[in-house]
Amino acid sequence: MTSLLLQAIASGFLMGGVYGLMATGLTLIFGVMKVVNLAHGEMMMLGMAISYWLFTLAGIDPYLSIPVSIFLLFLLGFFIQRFLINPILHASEHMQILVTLGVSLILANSALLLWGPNIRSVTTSYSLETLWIGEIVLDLPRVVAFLFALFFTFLLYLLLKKTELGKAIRASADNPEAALLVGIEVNRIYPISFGIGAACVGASGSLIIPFYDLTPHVGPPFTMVAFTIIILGGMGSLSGALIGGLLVGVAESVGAILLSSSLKSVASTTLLVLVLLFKPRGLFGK
Amino acid sequence: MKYVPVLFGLAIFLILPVVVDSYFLTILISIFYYAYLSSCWNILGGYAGQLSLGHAAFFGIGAYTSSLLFMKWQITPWLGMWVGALLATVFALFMGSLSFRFGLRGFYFVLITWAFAELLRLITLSLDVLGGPTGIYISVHTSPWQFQFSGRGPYYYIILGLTIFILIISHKLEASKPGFYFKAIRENELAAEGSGVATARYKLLALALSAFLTALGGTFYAQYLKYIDPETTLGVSLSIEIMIRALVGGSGTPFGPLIGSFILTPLSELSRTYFTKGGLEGLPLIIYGAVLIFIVLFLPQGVATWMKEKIAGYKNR
Amino acid sequence: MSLLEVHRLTKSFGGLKAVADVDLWVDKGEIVGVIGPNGAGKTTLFSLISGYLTPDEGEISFKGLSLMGRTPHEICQLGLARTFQIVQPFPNLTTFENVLIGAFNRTRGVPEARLRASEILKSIGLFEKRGFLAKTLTISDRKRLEMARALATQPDLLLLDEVLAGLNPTEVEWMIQFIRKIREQGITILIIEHVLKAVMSLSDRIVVLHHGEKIADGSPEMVSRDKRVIEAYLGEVL
Amino acid sequence: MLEIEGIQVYYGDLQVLWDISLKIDSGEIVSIVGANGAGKTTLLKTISGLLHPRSGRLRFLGEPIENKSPAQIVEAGISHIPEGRKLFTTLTVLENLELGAYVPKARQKRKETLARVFRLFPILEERKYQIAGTLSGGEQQMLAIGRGLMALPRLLLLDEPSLGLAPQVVKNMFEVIKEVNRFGTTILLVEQNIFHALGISTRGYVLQNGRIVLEGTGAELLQNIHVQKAYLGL
Repeated sequence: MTSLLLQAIASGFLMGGVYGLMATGLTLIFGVMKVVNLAHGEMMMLGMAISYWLFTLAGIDPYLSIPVSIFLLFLLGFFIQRFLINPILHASEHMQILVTLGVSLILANSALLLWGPNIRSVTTSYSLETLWIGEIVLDLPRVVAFLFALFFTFLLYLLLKKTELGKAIRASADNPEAALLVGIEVNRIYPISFGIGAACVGASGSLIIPFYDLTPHVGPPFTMVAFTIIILGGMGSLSGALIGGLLVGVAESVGAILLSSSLKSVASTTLLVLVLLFKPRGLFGK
Repeated sequence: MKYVPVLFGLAIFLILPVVVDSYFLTILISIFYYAYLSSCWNILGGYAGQLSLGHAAFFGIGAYTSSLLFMKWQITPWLGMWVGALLATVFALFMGSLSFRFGLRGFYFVLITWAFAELLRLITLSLDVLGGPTGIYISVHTSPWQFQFSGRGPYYYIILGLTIFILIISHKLEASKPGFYFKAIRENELAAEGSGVATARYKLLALALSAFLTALGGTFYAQYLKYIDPETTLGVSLSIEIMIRALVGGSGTPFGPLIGSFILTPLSELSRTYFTKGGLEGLPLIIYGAVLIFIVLFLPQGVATWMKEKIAGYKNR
Repeated sequence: MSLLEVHRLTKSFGGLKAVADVDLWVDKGEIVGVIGPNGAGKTTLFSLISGYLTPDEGEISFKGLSLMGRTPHEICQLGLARTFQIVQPFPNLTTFENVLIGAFNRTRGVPEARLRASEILKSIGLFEKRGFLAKTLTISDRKRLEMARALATQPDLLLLDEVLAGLNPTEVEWMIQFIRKIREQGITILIIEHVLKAVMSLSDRIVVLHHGEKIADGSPEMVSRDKRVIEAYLGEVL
Repeated sequence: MLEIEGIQVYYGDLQVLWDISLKIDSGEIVSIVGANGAGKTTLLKTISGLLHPRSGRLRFLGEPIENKSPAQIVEAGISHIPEGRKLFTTLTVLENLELGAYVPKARQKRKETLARVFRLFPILEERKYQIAGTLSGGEQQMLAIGRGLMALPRLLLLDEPSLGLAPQVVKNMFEVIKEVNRFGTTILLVEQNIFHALGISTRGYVLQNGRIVLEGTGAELLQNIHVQKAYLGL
């Protein structure tokens, strides 16, 4: 039992890294413009789909298609903000929720329309490789995904911390009026931030395609997990998203072995309910 | 005088089943069925302004309760529907008192309603007593006493009746103290509280009323189709179907959901018939997504209000 | 016993004392003005009294009943209404409906509430605009609406938070007369105001807050000669 | 340097400024005093491009600026230090200052300007890696001024720099303002603390209910009994 538990913790931790990257995208979008993106899971699905199709049609290794995912999702996020979110940025929260819900419907069902409801997966030469660490066995693709996710999160951290653009993004998130007064064109920062947020989730999608099945309706659970994470970590907090990601990853996989496997999703949904009720301002919030 | 057009419309809809074919009648039933559910949602989401993405939960509780009572103990759905409605109300009050107690509003409320409905779906999926993923087939004992009829006509009149019933409720609500209090909460909760509105209590009231009525719709659906499963009765897509009609037609207006259903239901029924046959699965929901975005960006008050303004503008000219 | 009694009220936000150890009482029939420079804690004081904020320390009682732990709507039902500095209408409801919602507070039944709402709208001069959506009203009408809604709840004590701000001189004069009139109807008034001239002429008594503390409490003449008050407003005299 | 001619400014349908005209010459410290709600902050927001006048003209160094964006106005040489400081409270002191020099012209000289700001406010150099939100009130105000100076402004708009500061710190603050002015930055100062403000100003304007009701040299206005009236409403 202990080794089973350790096993679950380890693989949950690995998935948690990817969750962290995915949730970082969501928390960035929220932090900068206070918009909740209900289409986040569908963007994850798109990232998976891009890598799947590049692999299936052109034989490109999923890890090599990550930049394509990042680029395409950035563009998608950029234009969604520019044309759909920006006009209602200062309108009621309801309207933003409905627009991103609309986007999620369009994305998921376009996928359904274009390539049907089938479950699709990528099998690479390394798909079944494993690593042994003591008693624990780890799937190689999950380890790689974890490392890549940490790497991308770190890159994002550098971008926000060290570059002019990153500082301008953080300044706009912190205090939009002050940002205007120092000469930052906040309205140009918003679509870029949305693009970056979408790129994060796109990369996450590419990272999990070697071991996670793609269907058009794979999105909503991811959206739910992403919101659980960022509410837990504190809406808008980047470090909170990473820590929250790891926590939720572990909680989910431990929950799955404690409950029967058919109740696996129950664990993460219950977690969302509990987080909403007891920690709506996050673990570190007041 | 002002009731003449209403009565005229009513007369048409009473006669229609006699003259239309079965396919057309199916669509009419769908229209009123969604109009009814959406009007139920409208009490909470439209009047009280608490956006729920989890109405499938109340619907599903209604459908499952009456069906299980019928299948396991042969209790007629005419009775079971009230049990279901009560259970849905209890569930709503449980969910609502938790979320309002913890001050969840706006987006957080959307999430928690979604999560609660999702929990119910997942639990239903995994419990064999509830039929698991295959759902429940309701055996046929065609008898009005068992809420089962031959032909679609009776179902049509039942759902028409329910729709008229909820329209009357909405209409009464509009001019009553609870109705005004709901609207006050929607418009400005802070000011409502300061004007003596017990906001938490009235939000619960709206939620309970909405859940109770939605659950009745669940029983109707179960008896009409004689088959229920977790995906179609508890899934988030049903919640979206319910919500979107009110939003398109005009949430917070008595006729908004009805108008929304008249626009969207034929659209989705027709596209489901033709597109799905042509392998274009997903297209109806793409159209929904686009309509949702279009409405929010260009007609945020919904079609009903837009029409009202147009007509008023025309009269003033 | 005074109508409203506030004893040693304290409220801090992140280490900063917004209201510090304030004692205050309002007798039935009085008009009491609360003044003080920006950030003196006036609006915080109102939010504490009306139940929107919970005090860290101190005690508030109204008609001899403790207000501690009561929600804003309960306090409103007891007969203590407030207006907001930034007006808080129900934007997509009509002027009439806005006031009607207030009028339900201490009336039974819709007809009675409608009657009351109409009366108040007539007395405050908004009856002609009863069908307008609140969001389409001008600022000065919105200020009146805010006041009409508060009055419709049939308060014994009315807290007015800067109802004169943003009005032109004629409107200010009208509003002052109106406030006098409602006092004559037996409603006690506690008013925050920045237009000092107005509040000085209107109030029986003035309470001055500065950095959350009460620095003066007395007749308008007394307060306006107080050195600490002048310094609070104009800075240290060089 | 700055010429304002008959501007009318609205918030939605509410007119806040009526027909304001004023002039600031290079090297001056000009104060705008008046009670709360008189429209002082609105005037500054209009100059810095956060609001646009419905009519009237604004010229800076001869160029019309009434239709420019805040970024263009910063670039043109006007820095606005808003009321309540509006720091980036989750960023470090250094990052706040660097962002002050965000516009291209200032960005090139960021290093030199930073050294100058640190000479003026040594405390900011000591605290440069500290999160801005954790500074004391006085230090935050210094940082706000420092951030404004990083843009290399010709004209600095200061909104209530003494707000919420202890009396001793207020004195310091006004010394700093004089110092900044001595280094060649023109200053438009909005203050509630009129004795201090008019004490260091070359000229001043009294704003009441959105209109200019008085103008004169600092000393003249200090003497003027009307000023006290406008304040206390006696």
